[in-house]
Amino acid sequence: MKLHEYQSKRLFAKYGIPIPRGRVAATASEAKLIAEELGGRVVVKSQVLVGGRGKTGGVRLAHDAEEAEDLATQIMGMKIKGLPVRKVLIDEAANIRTEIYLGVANDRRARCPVMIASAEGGIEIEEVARTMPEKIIRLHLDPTQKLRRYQSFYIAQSIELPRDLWRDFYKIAYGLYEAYLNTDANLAEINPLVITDDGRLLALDGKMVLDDNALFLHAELEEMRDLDEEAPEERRARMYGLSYVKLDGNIGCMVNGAGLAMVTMDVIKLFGGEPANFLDIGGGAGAEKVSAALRIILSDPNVKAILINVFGGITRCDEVARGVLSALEEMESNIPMIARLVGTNEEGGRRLLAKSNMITAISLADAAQKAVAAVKKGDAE
Amino acid sequence: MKLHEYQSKRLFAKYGIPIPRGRVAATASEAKLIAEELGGRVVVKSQVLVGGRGKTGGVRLAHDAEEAEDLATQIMGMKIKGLPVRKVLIDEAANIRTEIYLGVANDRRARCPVMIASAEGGIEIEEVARTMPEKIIRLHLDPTQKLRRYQSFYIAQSIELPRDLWRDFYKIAYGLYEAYLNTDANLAEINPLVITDDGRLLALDGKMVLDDNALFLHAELEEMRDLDEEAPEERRARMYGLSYVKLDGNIGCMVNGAGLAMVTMDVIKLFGGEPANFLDIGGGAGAEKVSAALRIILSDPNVKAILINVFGGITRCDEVARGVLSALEEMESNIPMIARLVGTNEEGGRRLLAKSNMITAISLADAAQKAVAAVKKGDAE
Amino acid sequence: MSILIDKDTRLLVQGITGREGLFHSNKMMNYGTKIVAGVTPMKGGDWVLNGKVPVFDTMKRAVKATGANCSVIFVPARFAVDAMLEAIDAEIPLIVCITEGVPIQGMMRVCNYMDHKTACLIGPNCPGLITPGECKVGIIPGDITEQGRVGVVSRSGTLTYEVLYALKQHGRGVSTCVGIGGDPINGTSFIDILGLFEGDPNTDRVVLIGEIGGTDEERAAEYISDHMTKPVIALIAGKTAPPGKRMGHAGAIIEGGSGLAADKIRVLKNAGVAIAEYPEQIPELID
Amino acid sequence: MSILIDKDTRLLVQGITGREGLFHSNKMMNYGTKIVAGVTPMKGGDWVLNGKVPVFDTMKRAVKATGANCSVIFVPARFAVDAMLEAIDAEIPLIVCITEGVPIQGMMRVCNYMDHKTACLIGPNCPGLITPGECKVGIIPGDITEQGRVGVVSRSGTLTYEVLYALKQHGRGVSTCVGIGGDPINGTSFIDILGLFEGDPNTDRVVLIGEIGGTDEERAAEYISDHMTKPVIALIAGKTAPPGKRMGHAGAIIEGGSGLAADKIRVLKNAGVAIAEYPEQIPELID
Repeated sequence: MKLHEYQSKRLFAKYGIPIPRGRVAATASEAKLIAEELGGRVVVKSQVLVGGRGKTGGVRLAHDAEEAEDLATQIMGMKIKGLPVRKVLIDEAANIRTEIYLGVANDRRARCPVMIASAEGGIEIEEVARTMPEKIIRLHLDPTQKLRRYQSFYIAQSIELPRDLWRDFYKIAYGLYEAYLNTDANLAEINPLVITDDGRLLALDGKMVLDDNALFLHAELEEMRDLDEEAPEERRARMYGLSYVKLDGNIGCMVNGAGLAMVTMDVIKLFGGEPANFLDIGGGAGAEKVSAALRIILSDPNVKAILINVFGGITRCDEVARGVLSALEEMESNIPMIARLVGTNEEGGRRLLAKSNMITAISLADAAQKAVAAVKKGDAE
Repeated sequence: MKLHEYQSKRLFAKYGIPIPRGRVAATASEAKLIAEELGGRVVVKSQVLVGGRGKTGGVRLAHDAEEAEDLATQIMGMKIKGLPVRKVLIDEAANIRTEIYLGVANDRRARCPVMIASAEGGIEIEEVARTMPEKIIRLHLDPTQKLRRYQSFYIAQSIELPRDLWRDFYKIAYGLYEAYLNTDANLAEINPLVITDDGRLLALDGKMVLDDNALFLHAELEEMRDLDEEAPEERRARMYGLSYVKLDGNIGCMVNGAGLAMVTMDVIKLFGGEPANFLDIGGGAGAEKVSAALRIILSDPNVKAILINVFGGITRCDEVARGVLSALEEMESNIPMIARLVGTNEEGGRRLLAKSNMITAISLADAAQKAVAAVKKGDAE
Repeated sequence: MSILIDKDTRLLVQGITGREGLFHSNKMMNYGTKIVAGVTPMKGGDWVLNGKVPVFDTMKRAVKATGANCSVIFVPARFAVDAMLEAIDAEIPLIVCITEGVPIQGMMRVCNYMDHKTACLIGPNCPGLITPGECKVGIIPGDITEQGRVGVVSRSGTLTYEVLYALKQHGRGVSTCVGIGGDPINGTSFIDILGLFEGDPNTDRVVLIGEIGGTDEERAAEYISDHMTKPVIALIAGKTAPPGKRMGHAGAIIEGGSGLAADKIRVLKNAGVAIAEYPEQIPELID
Repeated sequence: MSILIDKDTRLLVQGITGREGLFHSNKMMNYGTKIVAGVTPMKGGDWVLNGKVPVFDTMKRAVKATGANCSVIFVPARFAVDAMLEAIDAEIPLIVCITEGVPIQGMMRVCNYMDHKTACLIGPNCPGLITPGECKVGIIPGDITEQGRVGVVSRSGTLTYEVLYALKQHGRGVSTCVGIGGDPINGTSFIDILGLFEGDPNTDRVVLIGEIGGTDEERAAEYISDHMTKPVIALIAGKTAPPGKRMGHAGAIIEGGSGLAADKIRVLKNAGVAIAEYPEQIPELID
């Protein structure tokens, strides 16, 4: 679960990290009010869960409250990478001397957290990693210990931070690691962490990504979820415990298991088709879940054919068939469907689907080829 | 640093451990007031930093507030193992079904904390260890992790706690381990942890010993130190950074280094004498510290001879001599003194002491023999 | 005859009284696996699986009473970290965690704790292991594979079944199949299992089923080119997955340019590994 | 010629700019020890000891720049845990912590952390080591001992000096003397050092200086009777110490019947160790 900038920074502040004064606004007049309270120049920042807001004009400087109101109006009318802007953060403007990057992330390979820092802040760290890898400092951390002073000093020295800021930097790095640990984050980053022209460290922008699997430990954080920021079909999928990612193609896929679902997509592509989505119904899905999955696929207007690939283990093929039939009862559809059911109760599943107008396949390659052919046939007609 | 029962239990309560309602009183009338507030039967418990208060009449049951006042008066007039009772804890009386022991201590050998439990509560755990070692359950804990539920269940099962109390027991064991970790304790114990006759777990008595070396991390705990509970000479020694333990013999000892100080005592005993104290002036002690040390020894009326054994390393023998002379200027004394100074600036030290009326020795054995002889000579006169 | 599990495996099931635990315990027992104990806190003293298997409250008691040498975990995600730590503390040498959705930082703590110990952990979020004809630990359907000389190691679940099924269709049996799980942080990695297969006299060749995300396949490639004499065939899922999106498996997110299927396939090819485009190709590549 | 330290030891001093650190660094350098670096946070770039030794802000930098292979810690007690962890992280193979008064739970965390690593830690609260004529690390006075063939290992400070002095008075030199420190929880124990002496061709016999508290001497006795061929002479301090009272050393408290000097002496005698009643007896027992 991604947090908005304002949510991340609120958490940072809780852990003793200095952030600019500021508040979030849902309307332009609210934005004006906040700008008036803050006085002086403010930054109006769109709150959407994508990177690169600055480049698209989603972050603007206002010299006074009136300008802040204008800019808020403009920004809240925007869509950034497809996402409508519903909130803006009004922050007091800072005079920046230097921009630094500081983050904590999971290191899969080392199986522990890693603190990442760079003197090149303000741009995405992936960008720095690509163009100036030598500018990135990495330090593995012990997940059972708090950050030690010497660890922060090592980082501070490596990014050539002036020595008089080391102690403040320690507090910030310590707080960031605490924030990461205490929220079960996958990522906690300050970018940029700036040195202001009066020589203070300030977390100007921040981002946190939380581990969805750990949210049960943090009920208070689950409440921060912004439902508006999910595509409606992805939200529906999540509520049913389905794993769904919308893609640009036209062959809808319904598969049990993530690896098999990805291979199904790969095989569609291999035979000249384009998958419309990734969809994993998980292990042991019942008819209701299957039905919901099929309805989500059917609601995508791009879909020209549907491939159902189920390898029954815990999942029973007859349950899958029942779910498919129930969805088709609700939503009539002429879209060609190819079903390939193998494993537990495979006979029962086939028997049920025999009544419907479904193309069957014996292998995955066979199924994919039939799906691609069905799309071509549809296009030709 | 040992904490009083009432201090320990206050900490326990902070960590979610159920304790009886009650408060501490410094006067009998205060005790009566508290008993009235609590209503019903109360226990009047002397607050002194020694074990076995019960056996000496320092813990009594009162049936009403008047009796509580009477008992408080009696108990506050007592001395328990030499310590005057200055405070009593008035706790609501519990109806006890079973008494359990639960503690966390340092395991030196395993170099980690160990949780200790026994179904035989209410008596000192050392006593249980001696008489019923098979009744003691030990579980090593990871100092970087919190207590896990399965660990507490293992203990609960091992001491045959009824299963319906396991979840409550987990909370208590978890809280006790947190209390131990968060205060840098050497020992945190609940004894007895009782099951009341209505089936609840309750920490009836508690004891905590904190690590003096870690108190700098816990300013709020340092304030709990009860200065009245230290022998005045030990307190004075502590203030000077000296390590002093009063003993029953008559040969005072002043030595640099704990190991050497113990061997000095051993050698005195070997040659037929009895050490009056253990005293380590530490490494690199200056004249002022040495002077304070000697004055503490001289203030012990049992002392009939004094042995000064210094092996100079960081400690300089001339500094020691200067300290000795300055103490003797302040407190005149006819007690025979034997000095054995070796190592850094040994010549200078000897030269300074030559002016005083001091017996010198070349080796530790020699010095001890001379000290014993001096006492015998004094006794004969 | 196999790696990690065989007919002498004495299995303990953590969470045996739960719906999933009981269902799969039945399947494992029917397959011939020796299930010697179950553990569910507060249920100690019960007997399950037609009164054949005793349930204990704690791992220590269960291991002491039954001599279990392998544990499989079916507890809900919120209890899985505890279950793994308890199994490590009880000195179980092989721990298999089927549970999906374990918090990542919890796994970091488990791995950190394991570094002090000698236990081997498979999973979490994995289908478990099967040594056909001898023993099955986990949820791999028993009837889709048979005894043979191909070793299979996989980060996936049903995709593994698909491969086992394709092998069987072509008359190929399996020495042992190990599902190491699809989470970003897990216990045993590809190279651990490849090493075991390399040393197993009953394994002739190895099928490796990988997917996007992480660098496990890259490390496997390095290991294969340095240490493996037996042929390896690989299938990598996720060639069409768009970067930055999570494809079901918590491990299958492509982070900042690394972890791409194309990169993995390239290094595996360079290590002499034959690459299958889809499951049915694998038996062809073996022949 | 010795154990742990010799003329090739490249020493780094943590806390070199402090009063104690600087004082003893001078003594060590005058003795002939190669001091290659110092570390004091925020003092990086300075030079000390007549401009001969560079100071660094962090251990990693210092080790990288100078190739230090041994570190001695003189920082105040409140920074000692950090200093040890930093030295471990910098992969210093031999760490000697002189500092007294380190919190016990802090030491537990250090030991727990070390279990993952290969570093050897001597101390805390110890006088350090000396290999006469070659190298001294810590605060043992250089002039009270000379080169020879007796190995000395001790939990004490000045009592060690007393023994070294007594040996020298009787013409006995020392191969290496190791003070392992008097704290209840420390790094290296008696048996680690006994094993090194047993394997050292330049050590003929070993003097062990123990004291009340803990079970280190008992474990040493077991080790001696199982593994040592060289004669061992022991001196145990605290025969007259009353139980339950702390005798200066945090380790020297007698807990619940165990840790008594009499018990330690008995098991050591049973292991064939000669027991000295006081320091001057040791040279006699060696002859």
